[in-house]
Amino acid sequence: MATGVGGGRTISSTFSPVKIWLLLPSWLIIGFFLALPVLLMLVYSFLTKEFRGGVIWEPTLAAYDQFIFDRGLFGDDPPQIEWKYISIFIRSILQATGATILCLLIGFPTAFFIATRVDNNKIIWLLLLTVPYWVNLLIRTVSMKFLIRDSGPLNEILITLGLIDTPLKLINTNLAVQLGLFYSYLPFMVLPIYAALERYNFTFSEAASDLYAPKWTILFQILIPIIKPGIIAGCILVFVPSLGAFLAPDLLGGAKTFMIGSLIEDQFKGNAGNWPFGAAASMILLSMVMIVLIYYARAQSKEQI
Amino acid sequence: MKFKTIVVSAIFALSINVANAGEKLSLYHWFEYIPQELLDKFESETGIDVTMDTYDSNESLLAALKAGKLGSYDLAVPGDYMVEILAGEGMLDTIGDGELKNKSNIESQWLDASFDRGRKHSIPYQWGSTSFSVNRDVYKGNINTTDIIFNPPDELKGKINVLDSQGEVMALASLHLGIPQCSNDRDQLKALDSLLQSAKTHWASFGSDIAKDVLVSGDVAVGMIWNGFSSKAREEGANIEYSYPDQGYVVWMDNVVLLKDAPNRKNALIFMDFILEPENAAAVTNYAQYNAGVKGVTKFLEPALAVMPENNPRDGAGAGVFVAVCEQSTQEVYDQMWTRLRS
Amino acid sequence: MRKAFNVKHYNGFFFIACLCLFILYSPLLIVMIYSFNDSLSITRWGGVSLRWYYEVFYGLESEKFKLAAWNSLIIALMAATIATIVATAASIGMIRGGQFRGKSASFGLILLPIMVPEIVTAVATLIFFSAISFKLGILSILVAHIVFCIPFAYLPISARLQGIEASYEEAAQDLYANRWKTFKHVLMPIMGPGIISGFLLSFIISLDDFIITNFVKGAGVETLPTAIFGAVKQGIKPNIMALSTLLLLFSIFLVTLSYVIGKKGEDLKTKNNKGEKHEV
Amino acid sequence: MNDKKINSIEVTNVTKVYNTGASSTKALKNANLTIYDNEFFTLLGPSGCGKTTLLRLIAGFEDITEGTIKLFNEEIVNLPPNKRPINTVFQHYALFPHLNVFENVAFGLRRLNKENNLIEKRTMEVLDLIQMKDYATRKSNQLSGGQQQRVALARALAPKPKVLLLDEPLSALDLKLRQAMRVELKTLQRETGITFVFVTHDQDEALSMSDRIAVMSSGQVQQIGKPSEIYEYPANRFVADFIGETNLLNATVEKIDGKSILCRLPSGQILNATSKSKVNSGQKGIISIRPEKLIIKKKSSNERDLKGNLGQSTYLGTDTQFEVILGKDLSLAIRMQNSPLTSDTYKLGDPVFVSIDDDAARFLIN
Repeated sequence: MATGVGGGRTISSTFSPVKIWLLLPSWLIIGFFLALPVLLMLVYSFLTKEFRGGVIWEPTLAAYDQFIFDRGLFGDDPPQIEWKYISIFIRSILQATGATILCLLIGFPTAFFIATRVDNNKIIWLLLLTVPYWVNLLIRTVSMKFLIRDSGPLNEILITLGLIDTPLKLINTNLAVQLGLFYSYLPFMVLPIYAALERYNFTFSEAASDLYAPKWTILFQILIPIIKPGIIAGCILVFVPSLGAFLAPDLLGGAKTFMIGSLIEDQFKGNAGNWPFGAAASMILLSMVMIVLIYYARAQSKEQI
Repeated sequence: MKFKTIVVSAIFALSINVANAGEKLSLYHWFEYIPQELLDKFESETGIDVTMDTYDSNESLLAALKAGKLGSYDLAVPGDYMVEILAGEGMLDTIGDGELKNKSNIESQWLDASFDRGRKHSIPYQWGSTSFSVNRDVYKGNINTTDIIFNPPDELKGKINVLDSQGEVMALASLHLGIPQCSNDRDQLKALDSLLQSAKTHWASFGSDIAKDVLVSGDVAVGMIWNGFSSKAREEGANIEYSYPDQGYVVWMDNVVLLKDAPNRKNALIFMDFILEPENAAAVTNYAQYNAGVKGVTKFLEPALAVMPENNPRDGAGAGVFVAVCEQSTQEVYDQMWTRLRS
Repeated sequence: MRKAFNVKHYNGFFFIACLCLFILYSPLLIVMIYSFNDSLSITRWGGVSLRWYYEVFYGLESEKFKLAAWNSLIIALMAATIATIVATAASIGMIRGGQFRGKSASFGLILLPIMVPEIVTAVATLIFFSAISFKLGILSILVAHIVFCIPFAYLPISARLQGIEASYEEAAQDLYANRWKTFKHVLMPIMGPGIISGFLLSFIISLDDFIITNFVKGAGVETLPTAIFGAVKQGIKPNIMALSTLLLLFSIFLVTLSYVIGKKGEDLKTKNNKGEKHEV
Repeated sequence: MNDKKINSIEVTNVTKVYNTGASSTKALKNANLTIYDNEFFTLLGPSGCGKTTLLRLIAGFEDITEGTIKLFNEEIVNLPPNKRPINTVFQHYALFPHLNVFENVAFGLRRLNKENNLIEKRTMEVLDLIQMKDYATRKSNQLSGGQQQRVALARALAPKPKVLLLDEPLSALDLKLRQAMRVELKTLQRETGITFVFVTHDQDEALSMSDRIAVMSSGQVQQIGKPSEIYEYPANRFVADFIGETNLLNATVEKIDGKSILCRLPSGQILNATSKSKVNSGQKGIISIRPEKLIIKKKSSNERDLKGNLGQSTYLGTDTQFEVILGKDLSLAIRMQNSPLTSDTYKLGDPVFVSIDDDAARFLIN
């Protein structure tokens, strides 16, 4: 390496001296209009709730207490573990996991199929995949709702074809929510995997095949381990937004069973009006997402070493 | 450079948007509750530009105002009990004597309302009832009982939509149990809680804005709904019947209120006067199919409204009751129940 | 080549890819078909008609939608422009700034808007605006959009910059260009594709945003997504289906156009390269 | 030193430290050198020796940690690169991909705010100089490697810099082109009269083009001198080993006899060597002997001849390289020109004698 000492020469003498000024606008904007608000939420989560919405500036752990302990309808029963909110979180995690798996099961073969096309067809397939995403997420979700409703076109077609007798019950089910999440975030799965496959050297597969490996063994023992970073990136890109998703559960799940997103929304916009509790739920959701991301970043940097 | 031109023109356009300081009125209203034609008429008569946002429950109106929207709107249209709550929260402005020239148009029975003594903050908008409608193709039995919602027959289980509105659901449930609203009796509250918990297992969805659509599309067979909304659903092709149960039903009155810190207070008063004109009040009634609280609307009303079943309680139906405003301790238990119910 | 030995071919993957497209398109196609339905009711078929398209342009709600579309466009344009400028500066600071204390913290801060769940961002921003008495209106939407557009602009721009050798800037400076001239005449043109895709990405993200906008929008200010949400919350109506169809066709048109332009450019390039080879 | 020469660049006590996170690396340690005006000066050394760092410090791309750099007696350390009348030819040329050849070459002139017709005139003049006039409207990605190289050269020459820095400009070219460019570069330097500072790790390039060479290793200047000086009289073990091939033998000074130094090898044999440094009797050091200065014989004619057995021989076309094993862990590489006589004369294991040219062995103290 002719550049030698000092590592990569990405330091540019041209802009390095003014980097602070270049970074300052983004720091200020994001710091003031996002980091600060999130900190405010953190503070709110430790304040006392005001009757009919708002906060009173008296520190308390009531919001977190409410999250974890059930003190009965009147608040004076001996505390028991409150499963309601924990189960909302667990349900949301399961829901997001389900959507991630669904995306992976369909997204991986699709990405693989696209990556193995010739260049021109590749672009066409990629375009076909991304065109629906130019249409607003809301419209897509509502279209999905329209399609799968009890007396909707899907059921009508299936009944007309004689495949089913009674309409499939899809709307207001978990499956519908997962379908909606899948529909919302599929490209986030396909594109990173596709990018990883583009860099994958298929001679590895051929070498394995030369060494008597059957095709599916090649897939699981050679290809997937090598492109794993792409797959993990895709999973995170689907999982994280699914966790806090609001539209799909609200429109397709009938809003009867809460997900984290609707639980938080309800504290600020709906009937509940318990700001500290909404703030606490936000902070718990945020820390879950951060744990996933930090874990990912750690794994990523380990891999680089 | 083209790019620069676009940016500059965008900034220009935006500044026009901001700087366009003509006469304005900012309305916070229920969804699907005022005909666009009426707003157009107001605009052409007064030259005041109306912008309108919508909400779907009294509680979400309160939440939005609490969360920083107070000061952006001139007028809102809360239901009876919410007028009382908003006034208690200090979110309403007072209408001075003589500020409304059409105040005398208010029907005498609504001139002094329990939720707004002397009509200091509000004028009547529409009144009606909240109960439920049943799809008669699905269920042919007796629908004159709140059991349909809270203890449904097998045919209707899992096919029920309930309004996402705490006040009305609590009131109807209290009627079902025959207990007073806002009771602070622990046993009664516990009974109320367990009723809701058991009923919830039979409910398909919560939603106010979807209340009509789910009945029309057939997604559900029973829907808790407002009477006028139900008749619109019927007109759109749903074979449904609105129930006036034996146990009683909820009556309500929506009112136009003057919000505190209204940016266009003067225009708000002009709009209130406009709504109090019999012809205009009738236009709302013709559209939403409830009842106006204004004198002299009859000659402007469509005749069909008078005879429509949703507007005429059957003989022997229970009494209609307003949603009560509970004291804080009871309300907090209600909130707790509601949260358990919704999550 | 016999398929059984082709490591690039797995049975069933083609089927899944088609299934994938089917799932993506069937709701939109159904909506497209029903947008031509003459009937007022969405559940019954009443013959083919264009009345809902007429409704989109001239109907009662058309004014509202036009204004909302205009707001969306203006906000997306401005948010994407500002975010792109800020993100370009930030990319240069991060990628060309070498190692410095707090670099990963800075990276984290720039990507924070992607990492924080949307609903949390929405609520936090609303509470914050209300706490500092920032009046909700078109400006509050713009500010919120700029914030979450920055990382979406930053990612493609910094990726592009990472692939550019620092020697270009050094060469420019060596040839008597000062910092600004170096950026204007050398770095910016070379970063061009990254800046454009950063701009486009943030533009689309802004255009598509619903949740955050819905929280921070002021009285009477609607963007296209919030206006559509207001209309579809009560159930999808035929005029919304017509609108969706138009939006879909518009995006297909745009995507096809960019594909054709891109392809033309590529063809030109390869032709020139071939010409060169002959001469050498 | 010759006093008539004008100092173009003076590097005095220059130290450069890179800080990467917690660790820091010293890329240059107290480097000193003087480059004369109108000279083809080469910085030669293996990768990581600090030669590129030194070049970048002269160009102004890096901040100096300690020391000073003067250009025609003026301190330039605090000037940014765009204020230094020094231009650089980059290793991978760094031709601006969005500009055509003409605009690339005109770039510096434009930044200097020259008049348009002046820019055009000078640009075409330089393009003509490197025979690239016909390619003025091409984009850089439509040029071959050699053409890109010329354009990079033209671009750096166009503003008439006082010093031209070249950072391994030939490394990306193939062998034939590289050899042709050596001649061309040397000619260009002579014609333009500009000081060239050339960085390379290729000793052939350095030896064939330079007026003077500075050999560098681990951030330090090891030796500065004319190519022949460097080759014939390496200052130390590193220079001897790095430039050309050599045999390095441990030795102890036995006796000093005027210019000639008698040294004893570990095997007990005595060698006659010279040295440029001061040596004392009994001093330990290294003897360097170039392979081509050794001759293999079957019979000894001189008592100083070394005795050994023939090891591997490698046929190299013009030469053959032999290995002669003198003892345990001690062998010599010997290169002899091929002739019909030498071929097949020697066989593996044959006992042979090695005679050393007078003045071929150099005693190095480190």
